[in-house]
Formats: sequence, C-alpha cells, structure tokens
Amino acid sequence: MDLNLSYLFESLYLIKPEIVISIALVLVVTVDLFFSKDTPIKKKNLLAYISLAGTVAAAYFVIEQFGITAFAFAVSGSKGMMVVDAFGAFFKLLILLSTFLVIYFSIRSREITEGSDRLGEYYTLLLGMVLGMMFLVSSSDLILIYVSLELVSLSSYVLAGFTKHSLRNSEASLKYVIYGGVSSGIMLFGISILYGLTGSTNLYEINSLIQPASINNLALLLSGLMIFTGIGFKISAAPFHFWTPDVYEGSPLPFTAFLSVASKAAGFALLIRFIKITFIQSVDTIGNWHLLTLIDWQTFLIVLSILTMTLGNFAALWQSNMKRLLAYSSIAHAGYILLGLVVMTNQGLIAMLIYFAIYALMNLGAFFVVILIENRIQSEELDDYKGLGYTSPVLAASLAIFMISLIGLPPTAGFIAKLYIFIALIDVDMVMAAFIALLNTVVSLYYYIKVLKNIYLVRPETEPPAIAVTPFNLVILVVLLIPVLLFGVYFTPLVNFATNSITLLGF
Amino acid sequence: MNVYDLIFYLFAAITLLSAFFVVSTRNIVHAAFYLIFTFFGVAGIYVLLGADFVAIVQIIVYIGGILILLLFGVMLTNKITSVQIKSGAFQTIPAAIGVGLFAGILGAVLIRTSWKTIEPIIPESTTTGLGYLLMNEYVIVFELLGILLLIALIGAASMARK
Amino acid sequence: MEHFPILSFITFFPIVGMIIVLFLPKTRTTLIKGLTVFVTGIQVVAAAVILSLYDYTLGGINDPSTFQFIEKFRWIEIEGFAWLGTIKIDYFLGIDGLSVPMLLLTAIVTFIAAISSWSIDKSVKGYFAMFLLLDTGMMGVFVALDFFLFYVFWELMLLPMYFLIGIWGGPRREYAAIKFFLYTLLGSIFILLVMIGLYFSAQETLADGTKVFTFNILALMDTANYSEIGILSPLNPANLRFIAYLALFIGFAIKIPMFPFHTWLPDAHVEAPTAISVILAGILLKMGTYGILRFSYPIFPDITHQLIWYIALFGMINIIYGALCAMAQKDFKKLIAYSSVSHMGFVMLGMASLNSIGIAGAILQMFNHGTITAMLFLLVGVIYDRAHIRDLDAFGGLANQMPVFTGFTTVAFFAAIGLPGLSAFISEAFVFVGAFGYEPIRALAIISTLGILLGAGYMLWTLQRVFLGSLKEKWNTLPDLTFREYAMLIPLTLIIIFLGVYPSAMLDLMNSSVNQIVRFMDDAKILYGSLGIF
Amino acid sequence: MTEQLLIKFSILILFLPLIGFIVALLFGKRFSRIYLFENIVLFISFVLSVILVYAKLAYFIDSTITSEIQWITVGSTTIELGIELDNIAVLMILVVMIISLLVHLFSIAYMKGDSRYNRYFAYLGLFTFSMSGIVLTHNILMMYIFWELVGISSYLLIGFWYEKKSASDAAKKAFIVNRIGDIGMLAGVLMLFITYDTFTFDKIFDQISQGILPFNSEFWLTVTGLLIFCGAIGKSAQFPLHVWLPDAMEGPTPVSALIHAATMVAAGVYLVVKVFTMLTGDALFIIAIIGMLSALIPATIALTQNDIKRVLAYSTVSQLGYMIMALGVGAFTFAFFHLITHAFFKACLFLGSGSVIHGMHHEQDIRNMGGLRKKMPLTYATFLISSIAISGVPLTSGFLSKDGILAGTFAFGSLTGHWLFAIVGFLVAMLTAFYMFRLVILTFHGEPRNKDKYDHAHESPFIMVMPLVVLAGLSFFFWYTPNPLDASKGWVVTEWIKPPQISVPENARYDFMKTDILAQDGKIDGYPVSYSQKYTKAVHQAHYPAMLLSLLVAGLGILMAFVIYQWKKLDADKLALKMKPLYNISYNKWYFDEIYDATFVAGTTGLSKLLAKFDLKVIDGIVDGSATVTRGTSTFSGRFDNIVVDGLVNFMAYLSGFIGLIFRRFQTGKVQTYIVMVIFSLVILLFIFKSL
Amino acid sequence: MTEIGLNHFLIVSTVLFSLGIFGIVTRKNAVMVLMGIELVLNAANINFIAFAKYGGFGYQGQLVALFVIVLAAAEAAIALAIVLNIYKTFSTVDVDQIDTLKD
Repeated sequence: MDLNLSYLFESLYLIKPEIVISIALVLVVTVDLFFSKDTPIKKKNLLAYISLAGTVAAAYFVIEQFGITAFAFAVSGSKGMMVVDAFGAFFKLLILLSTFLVIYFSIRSREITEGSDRLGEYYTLLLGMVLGMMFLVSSSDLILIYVSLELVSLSSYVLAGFTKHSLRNSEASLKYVIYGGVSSGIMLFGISILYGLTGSTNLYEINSLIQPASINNLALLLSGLMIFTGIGFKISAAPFHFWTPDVYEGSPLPFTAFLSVASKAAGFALLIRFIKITFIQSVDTIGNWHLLTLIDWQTFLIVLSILTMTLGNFAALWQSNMKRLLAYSSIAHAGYILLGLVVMTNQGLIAMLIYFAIYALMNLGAFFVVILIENRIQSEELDDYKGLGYTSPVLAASLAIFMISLIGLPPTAGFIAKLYIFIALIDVDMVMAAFIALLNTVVSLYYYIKVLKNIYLVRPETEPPAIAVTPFNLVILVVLLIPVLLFGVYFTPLVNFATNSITLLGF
Repeated sequence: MNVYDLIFYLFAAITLLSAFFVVSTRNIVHAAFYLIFTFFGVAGIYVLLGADFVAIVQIIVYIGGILILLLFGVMLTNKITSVQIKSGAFQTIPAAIGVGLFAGILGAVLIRTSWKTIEPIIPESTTTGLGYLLMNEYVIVFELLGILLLIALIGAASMARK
Repeated sequence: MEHFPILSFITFFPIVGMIIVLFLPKTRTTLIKGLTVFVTGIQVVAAAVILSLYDYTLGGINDPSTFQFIEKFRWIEIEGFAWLGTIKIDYFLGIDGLSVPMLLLTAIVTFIAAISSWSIDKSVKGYFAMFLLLDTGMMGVFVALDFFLFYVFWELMLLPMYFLIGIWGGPRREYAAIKFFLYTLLGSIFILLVMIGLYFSAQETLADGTKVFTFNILALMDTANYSEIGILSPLNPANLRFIAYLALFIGFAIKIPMFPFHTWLPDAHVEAPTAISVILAGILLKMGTYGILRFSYPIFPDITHQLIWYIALFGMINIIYGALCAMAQKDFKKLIAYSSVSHMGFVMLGMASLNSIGIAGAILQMFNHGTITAMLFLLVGVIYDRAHIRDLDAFGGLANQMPVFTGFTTVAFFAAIGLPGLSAFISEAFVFVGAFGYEPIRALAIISTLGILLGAGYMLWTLQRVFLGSLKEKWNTLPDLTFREYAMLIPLTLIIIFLGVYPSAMLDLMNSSVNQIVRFMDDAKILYGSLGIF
Repeated sequence: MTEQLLIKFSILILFLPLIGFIVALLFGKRFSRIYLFENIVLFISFVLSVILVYAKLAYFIDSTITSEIQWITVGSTTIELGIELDNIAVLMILVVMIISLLVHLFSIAYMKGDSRYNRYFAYLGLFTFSMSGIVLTHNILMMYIFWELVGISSYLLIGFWYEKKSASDAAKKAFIVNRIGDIGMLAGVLMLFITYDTFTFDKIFDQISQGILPFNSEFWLTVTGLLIFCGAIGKSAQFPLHVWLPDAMEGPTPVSALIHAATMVAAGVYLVVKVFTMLTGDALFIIAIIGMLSALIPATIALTQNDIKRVLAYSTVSQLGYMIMALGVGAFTFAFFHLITHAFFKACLFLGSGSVIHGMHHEQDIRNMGGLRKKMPLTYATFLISSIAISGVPLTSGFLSKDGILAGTFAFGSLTGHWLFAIVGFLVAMLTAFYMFRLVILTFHGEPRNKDKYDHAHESPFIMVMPLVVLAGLSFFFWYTPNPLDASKGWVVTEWIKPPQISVPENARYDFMKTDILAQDGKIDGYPVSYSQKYTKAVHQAHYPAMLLSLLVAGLGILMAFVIYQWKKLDADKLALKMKPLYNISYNKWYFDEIYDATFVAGTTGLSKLLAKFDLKVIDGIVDGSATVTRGTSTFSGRFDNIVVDGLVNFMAYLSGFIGLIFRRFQTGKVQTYIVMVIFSLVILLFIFKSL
Repeated sequence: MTEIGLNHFLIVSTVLFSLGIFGIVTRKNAVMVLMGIELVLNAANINFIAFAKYGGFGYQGQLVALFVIVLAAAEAAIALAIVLNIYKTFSTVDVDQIDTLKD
C-alpha cells in the first residue's frame, strides 16, 4: 500500500481553471485583509478586478482544454472523480461568462456597493460558488457531486442574504438555507440508496453495474427521484421550484441574475451528465439515446417540463414585481430546456446547449437593465416603470429587445433557441409537446408584453426620472444586445459551437 | 438473541426515542439535549457497524461542535429569563400524512429490496484504510472540503457579525 | 440591372431608413417625416422598375426557373455529424405573378400611408422607425421564397404593429394592440409547427447531389422530394398532412381574417391611427390569402382538393356575415373594417374556384381591395381629423360642405360596391364567374351574390347618412381637403379607375402564374390520385 | 359609307357624352357655363346618330355590323369589347339621342338657378353614355356593366336634390331594388358564360342554335333566360320590383322624362328584345304573365293617384308591362315599336307635366290644379295630343303600336287558347284611356281649384315648350306608316324591325314559332312572314277585330273620364266610397311598399343587427359571458381584467389567469409548507412512475 | 427474532430520516428545524455505513460519512448565522412567521 502521486499531477493539469479560481479566491481573501472598514469603495473594487481577472484567466484555460476528453483523479484501474470534456467546458465557459458579467453588475449595483464593508466576503463567496459549479459540471462521482453542490449551496445561502439589514434579504436566505438543506438531505439519502444498490459512487461504475436489470427497479427509481430532488432544486424545476420566486425576489439583484443563469446552468449540466451517464445503455449512430428502461423517462421528463413551463408562465401572469416576474419566467425557461432533454437525442442536447447560451445572454441582459433602473428609482415594481420609454429610451429599448427575445420572436436569438427545441421535438414526432410549449409561448407573451406596455404604452401622471447610461454600462449593454440580435439572423457559429460541445466522456 | 442484538436494539431505541422527543418536545433546550442522545445512539450504531473512527468523529464533531453551536443558537435567539423558551408545532396533520406516506414507501422499498450482502467481516482498525482512501481517490474531495470550510467560515462570519 | 439585388434593396431599404431615423435628433420631426416619405417613394420607384423589367410570360409558382429577380445564397449552413442532418437555410428571394401585384400594392399603399402619417405629432421618431421596420417586414413576406425567411419576416411585422397601434392608437389602444398581437401570434405558432414539420418531411437535392432537409418552399411542392418517413410526407401512409393543413390554414385565416377568427380586426382598425389602419387593411390582410395561395395550395394540393368546399363556404360566410355586420355599425371605421371582412370573403371564394378566372379574380380582388379599402380608411381619417368623431348618425349633409371630399368618398364607395368602371367590379365578377364555373361550389357562389346586394345596401346607406340630407349646424365649419390629402387620394382614385377600365394591366401580370397554379393543382390531383391519396 | 365609318360614328356617339360628363364634372365649379359644352357634345352625337340611322337603314338594312377589340385575357378565355349595329340598335340609339337632346334643352330652362346646375348636366351626360352603351354593346358582360352604370346615374339623378330625405331614400331604393334584379341577371350571365365560355351575343346564339344548352337541358335554358329577364324586371320596374319607379319621381322632372319614362326603363324591354331569340316558350310564357301583371296592377293604381307625376309613373310601368307582355306572346315587332312610340309620347307627357309643375311653381298635386288650359295653351295642346296617343286613338302612333300588341295577344289567344292576355290587354287599354283623361281634365279643364297658384301660373318659355312640340309631333302616325289604321303597311314594322331567327331548339318553342316550310317563301298576302305561316295568318285575322275592340275600349275609357270628371255626371268621391276596399287597395298601391318593408327590409336589417350583436357578444367571446359571470363572483378578475383583454382572448386570458391563480396559491411564503408539498409531490411522482 | 441484518439498520435510518423531515416541516423554531436537518443527514450516514459493511464495499461508505459530518458542521454554522441574522431583523425565529415574500 503506497501512495503513487503521479496521476495526481497529471490531474492537476486538467483542473487548471478550477485551480485558477481557487487562487483568485484566496487572493481576494488575503487582499481583503488589508482593507479597513472605511476604505473607499474605489479601492475596494480592486477585489472585483481580481475576481474578474481570475474569471478571465480561468476562461482562458477552459478554452485551452476545450478539445480534451479525459478522466481526472482516476486511480489506476478505477474511473476518475472528474471528467474533462467539451460538454463540461461549454458549461464552464457559460458559468464564467455569467460570473464575469455578474461581477461587473455587482460593481455597478447599488445594493451590493452599499454593503461595502463586506465586499471581500461577497467576492470570496461568489468565487467559492463558481468553484463549486465548475466542479459540479465536471464531476463524475456522486460524492464529489454532493460536496460541490454543498459548496455552491452554502455560499449562495449567504449571498442571498448579503445585504442582511433588509428584511427581504434575510428572509430569502433563511428560506433558501432550509429548503436547500432539506433537498440536499433528501438527495444524500438517495445517493446512499444508490450506493447501497451498486456499491459505488462513481457514475460510470454505477452505469456498468446496473446494466443488467437485476437491480430492483423500485429502489433505483426511489433513489433516482430523491437525487432528482436535489438537482431539481438547483434548476428550479417544478415541483421543486417553490423556493425560486421568494429567494429571487429577496436576493440582491446581481445575485438573482447569477442564480437564474449560473447555478441553473450548473444544475442542468449535472442533470444531463447524471442521466446520460448513469442510465444510458447505448447511443445509436443517429444520436438517439437508449436509456435503461427503469422508468418511462420520456413521460417522466415531459410531465415535469410541461408542468414547469406551464406553472412558470401562468403564475408569472400575475406578477407586478419585475424580479418575481423574471423568477417565474426563469422557471418557465427551465421547462423549455427540459423539453430538450425529453427527446433523448443528441439533437435535443444541442438544442439545450443553444437554448442555454441564448438564455444566459438575454436573461443577464434583462437583469442588467433592471439593475440599472433599480439603482436610479430604487424599485423593481412594474408600476414604477411607466413612461420609462420616453425618459430613458436606450434602457427601455434594450429591455424591449431582451423581452422580445425572451418571448422568442424572430429576429431575436430567443426565437432560434425555441426553434431548435421544437425542431428536436418534431424530429421525434412529439408534436403535441411542441404544441403545448408553443401555446405556453403565447401565454408568456402576456406578461413580457406587460412590461413593454408599462414602459411605452402607459403615460404616468408624473414622468419618471431620466436614467443616464454611462459609457461602460452602454458597452456591456451592447455586448449583450449584439449576440441577442445577431444570433437571431445568423446562428451558424452558435450552433456549431453547441454541436461540438456535446461530447460527454464515454458516450 | 445474542449480545450484539441487544446492543443494537439498545442503541436503536436510544436513537429513535430521543429523536422522537427532539421533534416532539415543546421545549427547545430539552430538544437540544435529546439531540445529544440521538447523536450518541447513532455513534453507537456506527460502532456496531464497525466504523469506529466515524463514531469517534461523530461524537467529537456533533456532540462537541454542532450541538454546542445549536445550543448557542437557542440561547442567542431566546430570552432565557422569560419562559419564551417554548416553541409550537405547525401544520402537523398534513406533515404527518405526507411524511408518513413517504416513510412508509421508503421503508417498504428498502426492506423489499434484495441488497447484495456478504457475510460481514469484523474489520481491524479502519483508520489506515480511510487515510489511504482519503489521500488517493478522494484527495480532490478532501481539498474541496477544505475550501468549503473556509467558505463556510467566511460566510458564517459575515452573516453573524454586526 | 440583372446583377443588382433589387428585391433585397426594396426589402431592406426601409431598414436603412430606420437606422438613419434612429440617429436623427428627435426634434427634427419634419426631416424624419420627409425621410420616411422619401424612402417609401424610392420603394415605389423600385417597384416600378421591377414592373418594367418583369417578364410576363414566366409562371413561377412551383418552378424555380421561372421565378424572376431571384436572389439565392446560402444563409445558414451547419455541417452536422453523421447522426445529425446538415441544416442549410437559403436566403432565397424571388417573385412571380403572385407576388408582383402584392409587391406593387405594398409599395404604393406604404407610400401613401407614409404621407398620411405626416399628421403624427407624438414621439415622431419612434413612430417612423417602427413604420419603416413594418415596411420591411411586409415587403419581405411577399418576396421570400424560403419558408424560414418568410416566417422571420412574418413575425417581424408583429412588434412594430403592436407599438404602432398601442402607442399612437385611439382610446382603447392597449386592448386592441394586445388583442392583435395575441391573435396573430397564436396564428403564427401554427405556421411555425407546420414549417418545422415540413422541414423534416422533405429533402432537397443539392447541386452536389447530397440530399438535405429544406425550408425551400419550391422544393416542398415537389412530391419527389418527400421521404416515406416524414410526418408530413404524402408518401407516408400515416402522415399528419390533414392536421398540418388545418393548422397552416388557421394560421393564415387569422390574418385574412376569416370568420370566426376576425374579431381582432374591428378593434385593431378602430383603435389604430389612420395610416396604420390603411396598412392593416391594405396589406396585412392580404398576407393571409397570399400565404394560402403561396403555401397551402401548392404544398398541400391534396388536402386543398379535399377541403376546397369548406374554403368556399367560409368565403361565403365572410361575405354575407361581414356585410350584415357592417350594416349594423354606427362607427364609420368599424363599418369599413367589417366591409373588409366581407370583401376578403370574395378573395377566398375566388381562390376556392381553382380555375384561372376565379384565382385571377381573387388576386385582382386582393389588389383592388388593398387600394379601395386604403382609400376608405384615409377618407375616414380625413373626416375624423376634422370632426373628431366617427359616429355615422352624427353627420349628414356633408356633400354641400365638403364637395370634393364627398366626390372622392363616392368614388371609393362605388368602387367598394363593385360598380363597373371601377376596379373592384372586374375582380368580383371574375370571382363569381370562377366560383360559378367550379361545379362543387356553384351553390355557394349563388348565395354569395347576395353579398353585392348587401354591400350596396350598407354603403349607400352610409353615403346617405353621412353626406346626403341637410347639413347639421355644428359641421358648417369643416374645411374641405388639404393638399396633402389630395396627394394621398388622387393616386388611389386613378388606380381604381384605371384598373376598372383596363384590368388587363394587372391581369396580364399575373396571368401566366395563375395558369401555372391552376395547372399545378390539376396535375396534383392526378398525381396524388396515382399515389392513392384520394 | 363603309361599315368602319359607321363603327367610328357609333363610338363617337358613345363617348362624346362621357367626355361631356367628365368635363362638366371636373370644371363645373370653375366655369359656370360649362353645361353648354355638355349640350354641344350631346348635340353632335345626336346629329351623328341621325346620320348613323340613315346610313344603316339606307345601305346596310339587312346586315349587322359588328366590331370588337380584345379586352381581357384570363387563362384560355378572352373577353372582348365590341359594338354591334343592327336596325333595332340604331333605332334605339336614335330614340335615346332625340329624347336626351330634347330633355337637355328642356332642362336648360327648367333647372335654371339650381346650385348644382353643371353637375346636373354632367349626370345627364353620364346617363346618356351608359344608355348608349347598353344599346350598342355586342356582349352581355358589357351590357351588364352599362346596366350598372345607368343604375348609378339614375341613382345620382333621383337623389339629385339629396337635401330632401325622401329624394335620397328614393335613390337608394331605386338602386337596391335594381340590384336585386341585377343579381338574377348576373346569375344568368354566369350560366351563359360557363356554358358557352363567351359573353358575346352572337356566339352564344349560334351555339344555342347548334343545340348546345346549359347542362344540356332546355329547362336550364329556360331558367337562364328567366334569370336574365330578372334584370329586365328590375330596370323596367316590372312586377314585383316595380315599387322603385314611382318613388323615383323625386328626381327632377326632365330626368323622369328621360330616364324613368323613355329610355332607361325601356332598357329592360330592349334587353328582352336582344335575347328574344334564346327565350324558350316556357320562358316567354312566364314573361308574358309578369308583363300582364305589371300592365294591370299599376294601371289600377294610376286611377286614384293625385300626384301628376306618380300617375304618369304608374302609367309608364303599365305600358312597359304591355311591351313585356307583347314580347311574351311573341309580338316582337310591335313590342319594340311600342317602345319607340311610347318613348316619345311618354317623354312628352312628362315634360308637359314638368312644364306644368314649373308653371305652378313646383305644385304637383292635381287637386290643386285645373283650368290651366287658358294659362298654358301650348303645354295643354301637346299634353292632350300625347294623352290621345297613349290612349290609342287613331291617327296617333300610340294607336298603331298598341293595336299591334292587342292583335298579337288576340292571335296568341286564338293560337294557344290563352285569352287572358288579350282580355287584360283590352282592359288595361281602357283603364289607360280613363286615367289619362282624368289627368288631363283635372289638370287643364274645369275651374281652377287653387286660385292663387292659378293666378301665378304661366306658360313656360320657348326652350321648354319647343321639346314638347317636337315630341307631340312625333306622336302622329305619319312618321311610321302611311296608313293611319295599319302599321303593317308602313316601313317601320315591315322594313326596319324584323323578328329574329329563333335559335331555341324546336321542341322548346311555342308551337307557332316552330319553323314550317311555307314560312320560308317570302310573304303571305302582302305581309312578311314572322315565325310561321299560321302565326302571320292569325295576327292578320286578329288585326281588325282587335282594332275595333281597342277603339271601343279607348273611347269608353275617355267617355267615362269625361262623364265623371268633366261633366260631373257621377261623383268621383261617391264612387270611391261605393267601392271602398277596391279604392283603398288602388290608392295604397296594393300595399307593396308596406309588405316589402315589413318582410325583406325589416328582415335584413334585423338580421344584421342580430349578427352584429352576435359578433360582439358571442364570437368575440364564446365564453365572455361565463367570464363576466365569474368576474362577478370572483374577487380577483376585476384586477385581472385590465391586465388582459376581452372576448375569446378574454376567455383564454381569464382561463390562464385562473390557472395562474391556482399556481400562485401554492406560493404561500411559508418554506415549511413548500417542503411538505415537495414531499407530497415526491410521493405522487413515485406512484405515477413506479408502474411505468 | 431474526438475527440482526441490514434491514434493521435501514429501518432505523428510515425512521430517523422521517422524524427529521417531520421535525423540519412542523417545528416553528428555526433552530429546531436545523436539528431536523441534522437528523436527516445522520440517517443518510447510517445508510452509507450499513451498506458499506453488509455489501462489503470497503471503506468508501465510512469516508462518505466523514465528509457528510464535516459538511453538516459547515452547514450548521452557516444556518445558525442566518438564523441569528433573522432574529436581528425579524426579532423572531418562528419560521412560519417569516413569510413576507409570497404571491
């Protein structure tokens, strides 16, 4: 029994991005020590810049290792704890992108900068969360999955309540921690059952172990469900979504944006990896997945996705608070994305990736506008948006474009996203599902348009203040707008990117 | 009916009864103390399962750490002087139904499942084994846990401090 | 000229205009208006050029070689893997006898609507930006030959329309706008579904011999391109073509608007500002029928043959129902709106006749209704600008007060009731001739003739209520037409009279395409019969 | 004189009035004297038409001149514009031009001082154009087009004084009632087109004579004929669509003379004449019946009317019915002949009444007239002459034509045994004589019943009287035949007007129209043979008895008129009282208007209102109702209502909102509740999928 | 009385788990909710170790248990911090009263 650390060093090369992030994290912690309570905010932004740099560097390494497909931390003979593949890289990039933007939002956001004495903690936790996500999307062992999930959760509990003096914040964090604790507990129990059934926590080994259907289906189903509870909590899929509206509304805006994109992304990556690696039997030449017939996967997922999107859309009809509205809309979009998984083909996987990339862009864009407005008028109530179209045209116009994209009308990218989902669905003759999803789109029109109605159609008795857009913010805004419009009319690069990113290790 | 069984039933009884009191008593402090017994019982079960090291850790961390933490929580969020130490229950009926159903299913499934079991071997000290494992496959988890603890520290601090 | 992409130009020139408008300071209203008028004017010129270069002998419809001004290049090209078909979407523009009349109509009506928009004074910049965007959308719909492209343009119109109604509209504008938006979006999701379904049912053979899924509607018309497995493939015994046809038809019918999907129309018209009502009635409604002729007929000839009687039936219902509803209206604009419902019914009836005369009549009716109803809405706008009410009974005796206005209105009304010598007569007569000539729908044609009686009824009644009789006191200060209004009305009047006297000008334009589509439908009947579809 | 020249002439005749119309319309505001231009162009086309008629009758009397250009090509079919000049057409055009010209002249004075003087003449020009179009065209589509155009010009002219509600109502009524007829005609045209793939008369008739029939059945040929005849029913105000004509008297009197007496209303007859050759026996018989009714009913109504123009209007309808009936019984020649003669004297009568009205300062009620003989002698004289003519007294044109028609009915009776037509014919003749002379007497004879009006009355100026004189002159026999008692001796009915070759299949005709061998060879005792030998014989046997009878009835009618109104031997009012019900029916025009209003008009408007409601309530929200109900019951939808929209959309919105509300209910804000729900949903999911 | 086997342990863990959940959803006091969470985690741990022993899967299960214990500690720390914060802002720790955020 001796330690051979050779594979350890090889593995370290494979997790450069994660290492970079952790370095940045430690850096932030240490630098923060040199700041006192009353250091001017300008100086403190250094922390933000460090984090930005860390994200960029990590992104660089991720791109660098894009082609690679390998196990990491695999003792000779056994499968590794982590896998490095294009699929993971895609989501890592997505996460890093949104992190970058969210950090920028945080620099601009009133809510965050007001609690300036704790900026250090803020960025530390943010980076911790990123780290957790990056492990989450690339870990292939249930234990690592659970730990990184906890890492993500713990930091997000705190971040949700970051501006702790406001009631909403602390309530959000409490709900989040309790809800999260329970669902992770349930997930752990599920993992334990799976472990009991197979004697392994490694997805690949589990897969190879359960290939003979000798395993008791019911126990497997139960454990699967319990694990799904944890994942569903992350991607806020019905019926595990209940925390979402409350926490989204309660949390500081930049963090809400982060939740709605990054942690969703991580969750979805986990879900896809979990299902596709654990329960796969084979993938045939035209890209159809053949899963172990433990349960009727398609029905299961269709029910969940339809439920999710319908619930999100219909509940959103009633919202008058922008954050809450976006919360429900994000639930609805989770439903659409799940549809991509339903079809159980690579085509569907591509559709999901495309959808996710576009969703990230437009959602972050919408949140950015909301943040800028919130900074000025200290409100996210739709009623306070009235007449903004005339006092601050640029913001209003960009918000309009993001909304249109969220509805999914051409020529915006949102349309392409939905189009690909529907193409995937109809490709496997799931016309009915596609139809329901489309009807949902029509319903979603109500509330997205409601925003535009308030902005443009309604003239309030008191004109809202004009909101100036600083050059920096304008740049970011444009950076978000261009792809949203461009991918609407020319989506070849995006699709190619997605097509190249669906290679999971092993299948 | 050998000793092993007796011990098992003893620990199981301790665990479950105290756990039951934890969730049923109206007095928070009592609950906290019942929790000690629960953890102790669980530790006992670990021992029965041949996981001595884990049992030790259980006792140290839980009883020595978490429980104290919880007690602090209780103290800080209640005025000892007043009798406001009590805490009511809420939506008991639906919860009972739901949890009952779930527990029923869970138990039924777990029992009805044919687990692949081998004749249990009484292991020697588990510490070395765990150590190797920790330093080989699971080193990355170990590292990650380190970061996690750091995060938790910072988070808790930033949350709790004035 | 051959190499100059004139269709792209005529389609996207407004976008250029829009961008310029967006960069102009919002105070330079006159400049913005002038620019818009200029842009649309250029469009008219371009349309004229197209007309002058157009070869009347080529049929188009399903034959790529006989389309004209074709612009085709690869737009989206995604090389898939083995297990994923490559996606190739073309940027494919082209016109035939079906599109040219619509293209002319769009150019003219938009131009006139631009002039009539001169009176807009509320956030001018936004208005004209939206206006130009809408223009591009409409033009694109009529020149696109790729289903995907078509759909993009089709959807592109919705948003500008929503804002144009919702911001610059009447008192209940929000309601009307959202209603319009919802209805049309509902319609277009049906179209989207069918579009994707078709995409997977047919494969186009490229120059290099590879077969790829396609949105190219011309390829979709050829049964040879379909595979046995496609859900919408006629070769697939278990295909869903019937449902798909219904879906597609509903999608278009909502735009027409066909009973019972017409209820968005009155609201939208009444609330929309004059220029927008003009565009709505003048152009947007035509897209429904155009879509049916361009897509439903050639792509689903089999189902079309099965359902032709129902199309005619709904046409008849539209005619009678719209006319009766119009008769009961008190609001001038609503009345015109319902008359549009009635007149679009003629188009459907003509389309259902499946013979040259009927279809030619239908297309001609599309054009004529476009001009006539545009004129009517302009006239309503004129009176509304002056009196600020549209209640028919509130007027009376305006003939003496505003003789010129009365003159124009009389022409428009007479045109609307199909008076010979004015454009609509020929088209309606042709519709009847055609429908009567097609045995299955003869009875419906006979019943529909009631429409022209009712039409005369409500139009003349309106004429009487508004213009005849003795003048009410409060109106004796209304001024007659201004120069700008002359500029809008005279061209339309001339077109209406000219086409009334010499309809060949338009009919020859579409003749070969009409023959082509009729021949196609007849052949298809035999072909599908041989396939054992019927 | 080449045919081409004639064609050119006719084109000029056709389009000059149109030019007049356009010019007068566009520059009417600018130049007050523009109407002169219109008159001049009309005069030119009048002259041309005279030349045309002369040339045609002199050189091409037996040939038909046609010329056509291609108008539209659709698919395989082409549609032509064309002109067809046969004797009937040229005679008709001449009549139209004469009367139109005279009416123009008359109007110059009559309409003086009207605010829309030029507009008036413009409309006249438009009408003349459309009317000539009807006459000259060679295909039925063009005819339909001009048919509609005369309808419009009549609409414009009836409603010329649109300030009067009654006027605009009448105009609308006229147009719409005409439209009803036109729809039938349109259907007929469609039948012809789908059968023969052409609109041109000749081609259609040729194919019919080759035995090609609609749906290969004579029945459908009959139907087609009748459908086309519907157009005539509308235009010529035949029963049951005659109701519009009396109301049309709201228009200026000259217009009534031109349009609603002489020309446009005769267009219906002209149409039947044009398509006579394709009418089967059954069709003709039905036409005859309709003509009979139209002749009888209005005649009875005319007995009791007091508005001078209305009396004339009803007499017009009755006379038109006469012609239609004549065509129905096959008296083709005399029907058209009567059209011509009637055009002249009826125009004269109307213009005379116009002159009277003008003189009496727009008084139309004959009860306020009387004794005008002295005040306006010329008017009286001309009016009297025309009345004599219409009553069918020898030496007048009316006698000739009417006698011919009566002979025709007589012969028809003798040939087929249907004597009813003859009887009605004579009865109507008597009634006509009676009410015409009642009119004359009440208007011109006796003592003035309204003194001050009488005092201000005056003879009209020359320019108004002159047309009267001309028209009265045209009402004498010598223009048409040397023999005052027998038109058949004259040139019009023997040389100019000839019945066409019947192209209907033999077995679908009247028996007497079947061609028999003898008919081919020239004449029978001096008379040209029409249709068949036995018909010609029968007609000429019928001639003298018919003549005597008609003289008798005419005299009787006139006598009665004098007895009652001149010498007051019988009291009119007493008579009225004696036959109260009859009197009421007649006085109230058989209640036609009331019946129609109660049924069709009310029906349509009611239906439309209903549908509009339907549209608003039902279509616009199938469940809008339920939505509102729930809105009442539920607390939230009030808030919800302004978020989304009503109607079907409203329902969807409501439903969506409701679902949304259900979902919202879960969002209690209590985290523990959430967890309980999670547990429950886990259980449910497990139960759902453990089976799968 | 059968000889003690895997199932016995599983029953214990199941019951513990259920009690934990029950406590979480019923107790008003936030701290007691946290206790419930701890119970759940313990139940899972028992599973792991029991499976590891009876399945002969080696030490993996115990290792997981260790990790979980650590995680539990961390989670407890953070959760308590949050509870304290709640107590500061709401001056109550009754979870069912913390429901200002809702539809």
